[in-house]
Amino acid sequence: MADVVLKTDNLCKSFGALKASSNVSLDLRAGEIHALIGPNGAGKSTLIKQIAGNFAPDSGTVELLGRDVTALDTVARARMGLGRTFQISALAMDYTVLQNAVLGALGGQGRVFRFFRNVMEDPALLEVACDALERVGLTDDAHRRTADLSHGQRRQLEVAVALTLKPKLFLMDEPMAGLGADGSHRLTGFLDGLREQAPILLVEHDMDAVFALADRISVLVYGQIIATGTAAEIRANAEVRRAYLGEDAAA
Amino acid sequence: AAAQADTKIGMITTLSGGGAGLGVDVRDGFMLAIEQDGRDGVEVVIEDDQRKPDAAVQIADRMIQSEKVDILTGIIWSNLAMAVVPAVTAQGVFYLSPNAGPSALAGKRCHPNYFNVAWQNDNLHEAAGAYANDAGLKNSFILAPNYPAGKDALTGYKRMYEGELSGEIYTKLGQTDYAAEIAQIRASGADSVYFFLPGGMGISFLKQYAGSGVDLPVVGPAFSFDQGILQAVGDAALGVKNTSQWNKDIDNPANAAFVAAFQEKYGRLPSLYASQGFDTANLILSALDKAEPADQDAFRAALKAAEFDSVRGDFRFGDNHHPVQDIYVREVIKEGDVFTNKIIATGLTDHADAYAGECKM
Amino acid sequence: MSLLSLQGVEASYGPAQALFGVDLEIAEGEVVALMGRNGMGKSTTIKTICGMLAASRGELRFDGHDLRQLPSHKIARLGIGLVPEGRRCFAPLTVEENLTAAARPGPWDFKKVAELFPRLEERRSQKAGSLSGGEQQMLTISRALMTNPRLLILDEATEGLAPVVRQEIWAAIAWLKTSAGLAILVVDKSLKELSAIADRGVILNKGSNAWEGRIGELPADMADRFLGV
Amino acid sequence: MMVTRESLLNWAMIAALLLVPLAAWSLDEPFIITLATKAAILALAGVGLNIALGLGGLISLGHAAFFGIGGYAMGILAAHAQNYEPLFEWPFLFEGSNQMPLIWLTAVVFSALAALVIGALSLRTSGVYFIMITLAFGQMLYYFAISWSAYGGEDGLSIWVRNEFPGLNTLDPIQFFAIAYVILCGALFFAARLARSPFGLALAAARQNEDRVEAVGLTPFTLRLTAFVISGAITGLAGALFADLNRFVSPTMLSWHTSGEIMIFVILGGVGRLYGPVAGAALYIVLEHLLGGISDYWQIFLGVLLLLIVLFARGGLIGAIAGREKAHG
Amino acid sequence: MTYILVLEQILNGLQFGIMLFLMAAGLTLVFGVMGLINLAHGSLYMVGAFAAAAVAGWTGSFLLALIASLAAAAAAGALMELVVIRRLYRRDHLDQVLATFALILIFSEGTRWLFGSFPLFLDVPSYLSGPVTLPGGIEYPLYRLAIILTGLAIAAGLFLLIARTRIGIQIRAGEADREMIAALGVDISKLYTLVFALGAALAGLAGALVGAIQSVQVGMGEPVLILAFVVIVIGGIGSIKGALAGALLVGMTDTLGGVFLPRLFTLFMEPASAASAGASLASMLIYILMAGVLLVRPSGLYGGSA
Ligand SMILES: Nc1ncnc2c1ncn2[C@@H]1O[C@H](COP(=O)(O)OP(=O)(O)OP(=O)(O)O)[C@@H](O)[C@H]1O
Ligand SMILES: Nc1ncnc2c1ncn2[C@@H]1O[C@H](COP(=O)(O)OP(=O)(O)OP(=O)(O)O)[C@@H](O)[C@H]1O
Ligand SMILES: [Mg+2]
Ligand SMILES: [Mg+2]
Repeated sequence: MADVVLKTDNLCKSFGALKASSNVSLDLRAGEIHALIGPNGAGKSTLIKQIAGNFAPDSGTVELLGRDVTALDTVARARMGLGRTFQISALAMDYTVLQNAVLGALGGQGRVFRFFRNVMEDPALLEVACDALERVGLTDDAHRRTADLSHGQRRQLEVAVALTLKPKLFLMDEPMAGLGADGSHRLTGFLDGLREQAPILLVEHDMDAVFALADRISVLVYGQIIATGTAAEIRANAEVRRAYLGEDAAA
Repeated sequence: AAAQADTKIGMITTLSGGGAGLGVDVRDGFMLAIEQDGRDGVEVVIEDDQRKPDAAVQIADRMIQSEKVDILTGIIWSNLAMAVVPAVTAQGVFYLSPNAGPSALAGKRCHPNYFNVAWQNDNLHEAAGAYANDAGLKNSFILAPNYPAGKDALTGYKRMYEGELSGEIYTKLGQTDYAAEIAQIRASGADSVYFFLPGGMGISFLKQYAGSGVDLPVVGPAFSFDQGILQAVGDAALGVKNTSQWNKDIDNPANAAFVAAFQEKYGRLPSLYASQGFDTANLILSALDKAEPADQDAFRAALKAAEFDSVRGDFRFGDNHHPVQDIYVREVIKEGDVFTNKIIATGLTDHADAYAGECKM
Repeated sequence: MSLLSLQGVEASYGPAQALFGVDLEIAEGEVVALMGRNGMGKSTTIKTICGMLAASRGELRFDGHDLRQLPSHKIARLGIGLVPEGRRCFAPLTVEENLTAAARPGPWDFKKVAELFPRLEERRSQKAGSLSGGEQQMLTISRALMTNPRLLILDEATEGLAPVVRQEIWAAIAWLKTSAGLAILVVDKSLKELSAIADRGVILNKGSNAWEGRIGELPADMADRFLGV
Repeated sequence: MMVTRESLLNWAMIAALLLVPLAAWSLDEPFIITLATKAAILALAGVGLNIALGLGGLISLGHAAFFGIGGYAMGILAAHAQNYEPLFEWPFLFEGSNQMPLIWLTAVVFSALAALVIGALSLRTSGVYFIMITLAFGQMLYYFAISWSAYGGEDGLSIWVRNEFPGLNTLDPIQFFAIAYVILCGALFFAARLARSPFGLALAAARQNEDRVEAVGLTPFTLRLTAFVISGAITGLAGALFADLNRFVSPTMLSWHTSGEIMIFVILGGVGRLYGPVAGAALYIVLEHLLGGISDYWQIFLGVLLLLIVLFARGGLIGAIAGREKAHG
Repeated sequence: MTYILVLEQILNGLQFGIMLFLMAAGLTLVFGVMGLINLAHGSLYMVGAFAAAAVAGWTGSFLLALIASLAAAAAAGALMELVVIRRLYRRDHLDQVLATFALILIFSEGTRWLFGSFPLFLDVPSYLSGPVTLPGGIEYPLYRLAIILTGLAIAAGLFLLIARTRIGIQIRAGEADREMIAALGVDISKLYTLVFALGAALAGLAGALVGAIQSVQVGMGEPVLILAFVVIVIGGIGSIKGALAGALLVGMTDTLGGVFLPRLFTLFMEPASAASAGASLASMLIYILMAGVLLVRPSGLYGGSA
């Protein structure tokens, strides 16, 4: 079996009477894209937040790269190599694209308490940042203000910032959301190549993308994983079709 | 021999914000005297200190450095005086205080060029303590705000007062609600209340006290019962005894003329502060008759002699350049529609202050 | 006569011009799809219609009223219901309060909306901010319906929804068209569903009209050029 | 670096702040020099606040605490030096000091310490709650100072003569101005470097999007706390100078009005503009000075003017003159 | 110390809390609903008190004076909103701070210009003056009881208005997303003017009610303003319930602290310095309380997310 980079064990999380995660156990292995799908409100984002460290689970554990990180905060997990994109773009909107990327590089390098050197002229940081922008295809936009970017470009920038951290795995919450057809295509192609570098836990409602990319798919319904398998297996699963895909999805 | 050269007097006082009433009165009293005198060659420049110590210090600097004033006056508040006076006198300029008399300036830090025309801060409180003895009060409840002037006030009262204390409270500076204190007074078994709560604090206290049903005699310094604020206290103040070195019914020609002229010019009764401003100006004018400020020793001697017609009647300076004077007890009455005071007794006679001994000059 | 009519509309965000002359007509009861790649001005067009962004040039009329003269809330009261991009439900309010805030008299009320989206009935007193994405989307559609509009504008209303829910929403839109007779302006990236439901498609490119017609008849090269499919 | 309108304006401003007192010196108008000194010192306080406020987005309404601590550092050291009463005798005998460098060091250290404590507690909150909790800490110190009778309480502490600086006559207005001016320039230089440093980049990013900063593995809290401490220390230094300018320190320096005023300089000049506090402090002082003579009710005019500036000169003075675009990097 | 005195002091704390609530209610409404930091709220309090004092002086009627305070403050508030505040909603808090600070200067000095530098007279009407005896033998001023009851009634009314009525819901929706609520057909500008005028009227009423037992003078609003901010921050911004809880907590802490701390200090200090040290600590107490509450609950007792 390939190396397991991320593993959750019996995660439970309730909001009042609502069980947003109940006994969720899943893993992410090196080199794969593991898609997490499920109806709206099934608890996907809640799960992602527990993995990233925004929410503490009520019970259960999260293991990252073989280490129990349940007690660590978001920052510590990020430092361990957890790269992340948000469901709603989280970027420094007043900054240029390049500044956002340099920020990522700075985080990766970790030496932030320097008060005198000019950060935008630091060759080591710039190299990492430009490299990441290059990979997502934003080189030409490096000096635009992030607030002026289109939605799709912001998504690309999020990935680029995550890349600067040289992450060991990615968490992506609906990266395709709001992208047009061409944007989705491009991103699909891009993520396809990314799995070599770091495996991805992908939450997505865009089934075209999910079926094209995922090595494995887990289906979360009412906080529980009801099925895990390859694209074909999931497509064929009657319960998944009923709860999530709908009848014409198999076509 | 009258001084011929121009004399410039700088007045730094509070003319804006909540405490402006006092500054306005001092200024109006002062200017009335200057105008009545009408001589050429005396120029007064007036500036608003906004009740901020740093503003006052800078205005003083400017008046000394740019306007080259010979004499400064006007400050209302002790903390501003403490900020300004030492620097002023250190630069060889005269300062005459028409209000504020902090103890340090009367004692250890007295200065030949500093004269206080009003009182040392403790004076009126001491008189109140003396009056309490005369009136047979044996168990006072005393309160004041928790700041230096407040502590001085209670210390001053206790210095003369011989009875027991049923309670001693320091309130928050600027406090507006006194229900808790009044409840404590009610429960304390006191036979009288002494309080020092200047400005709005006093108004609030008296109104609330009057509404509380507690019926003990109240004594205070003049500050809470002066012309400017009495109208705002209203009936609640009627009958209250307060101590003051001046009142409009002090019987001397200078005072009668002052009261009439002030009323005519400004359309209101003069206050304690106006009288102090008026006296300050007349003191300066009397000294100018004898010497120029540039001749420091002569001018100082002329000031010290204090040969002017004070509206208080007899007036002289002690060795520390603070007044030695009578302090009266007044009662709040209503004359027609107007609340005012009348003198009912003399609290202390020829009284100097307790810090004079510490002054080495 | 058309219900909504835009002619030569131009608009800018500060110094950056986003619309360079947009024309758009929607008749009573008609469903029109507004299409185009990311950043081509679809949402901007919608914002100018709703009065959230001032048009710098051109004509906007709804039912004979000149929209350029009216503030946002008056435009809405003429009968335009908006489901904005990015959901924008009132996060601190409950589901029910979100709907009450928008309600105006007419056939649509809480009961009828709850029939369309039963999930909202279950979440009735939950704060909108803690709803899942899909639930929020249902809420904003319902909220627009509660204003009882004559023209419903849906800007990416199926974004981030599960396929089943998406089907539900498309079904709901179809129902609104046929049974409720609403005019609808819809922006969405799913060409398949749009062509099934829309009477007409309008494609924007770089802030101006690039093509208009029945979606089924869109030439393949244009589809590639303007939509990237 | 590109020469923008803003940087030209900045140079003009800093030059004017130097030239005006020089001219006043040659014309023998010492008070103008004093005004300019005051402007420079208050601008310094503003530069300090601006690091927290403009760069870090931390709206502190409690910076008077640091300003006042700086002031009291001066007052206490100098008072003991004057009285010859030792400040403490253990571990070594210390009789206070009237040497500015030592006073400054004390002011910086103590205001930084205070900022560390206040910041560590306050930064658990955000937004308006942060504004108010910083105000609360400021008020605590204010009330403490009022009743701290050992050092004058509400009356404050008065020092007859200005403290000394080796090789200069600080009593000469122009020389004291020179000290304040040089320190201001130093602080501006430091703030400029800081804004472009790795720390500045991360700090400003935390202002714009906290989640993003966490996701790249940085802790917003530590960034902010560091900024708050730096900010407090600079404001504390300004406080020590201000007390020396007046030769006086009192609880007024700690009151929320003072916090408000420092904040007003920053806003008036333009939040996040490096030289904003310089423009703001200068304008405010000039207005106060010019309007004061007009009438007893001059504050009405001041109010109206301020109002017009906020409503119609967006981005503060510098924003209005140099344009809205902020220079980045 | 008898238990009667303790009870009486608790009542005093309650009453002081209610007074603070009257001031804080309007502030939290404007602050929470419109996201606006209005430093000039204290000026509206002052306007109310001055209007009441002026009308009471002319007519001698306290009731008319109260009505005048409501009307004058509401009018001043509406005017302020139309001319200045409305341009500030989209600005950040800092611009609001500066603009409303400027308004304080204008209002304060304007009032002084109109009414002079001396405090005005406003007194409790005879039918509300004097003490009443409560069960248990506590003598308590009738007027203060009236304030407690008025305050509680206003608290209940406001709570219902905001939580239950459609207008209240729309106001809160506007707070969350102003542009969106307008796009749904709600005239949010008018609503905001209304809310602002309502908040102002409450402040004005507070000024008049309190003015009768305090001094009506220029600048009277500022110390209360700070206290009101403390109250709403402790309670959680925008929450009427929070404002009430915060006000009572602050009122109790301040009153009881002021009474009991000096006594506590006498246990280990001599009386005069105990009185002074106790009073010093008491004056810091509410700020300590506020810092404490915020450290445990960073967005106040009833606040949502900050
Ligand atoms: N803070 C919270 N308080 C109460 N309920 C919450 C909270 N956060 C989420 N929920 C509820 O938990 C459930 C799971 O939410 P979550 O956001 O994880 O769904 P999701 O699977 O990501 O859905 P979507 O695909 O629509 O984004 C939802 O029903 C939501 O309403
Ligand atoms: N608030 C804004 N400020 C400045 N520019 C903006 C703003 N919103 C959009 N733009 C710009 O206006 C242009 C049109 O944007 P618009 O949002 O209308 O595109 P869209 O067609 O809706 O795209 P999408 O499919 O991504 O939603 C884009 O170039 C965008 O960058
Ligand atoms: Mg989600
Ligand atoms: Mg769009």
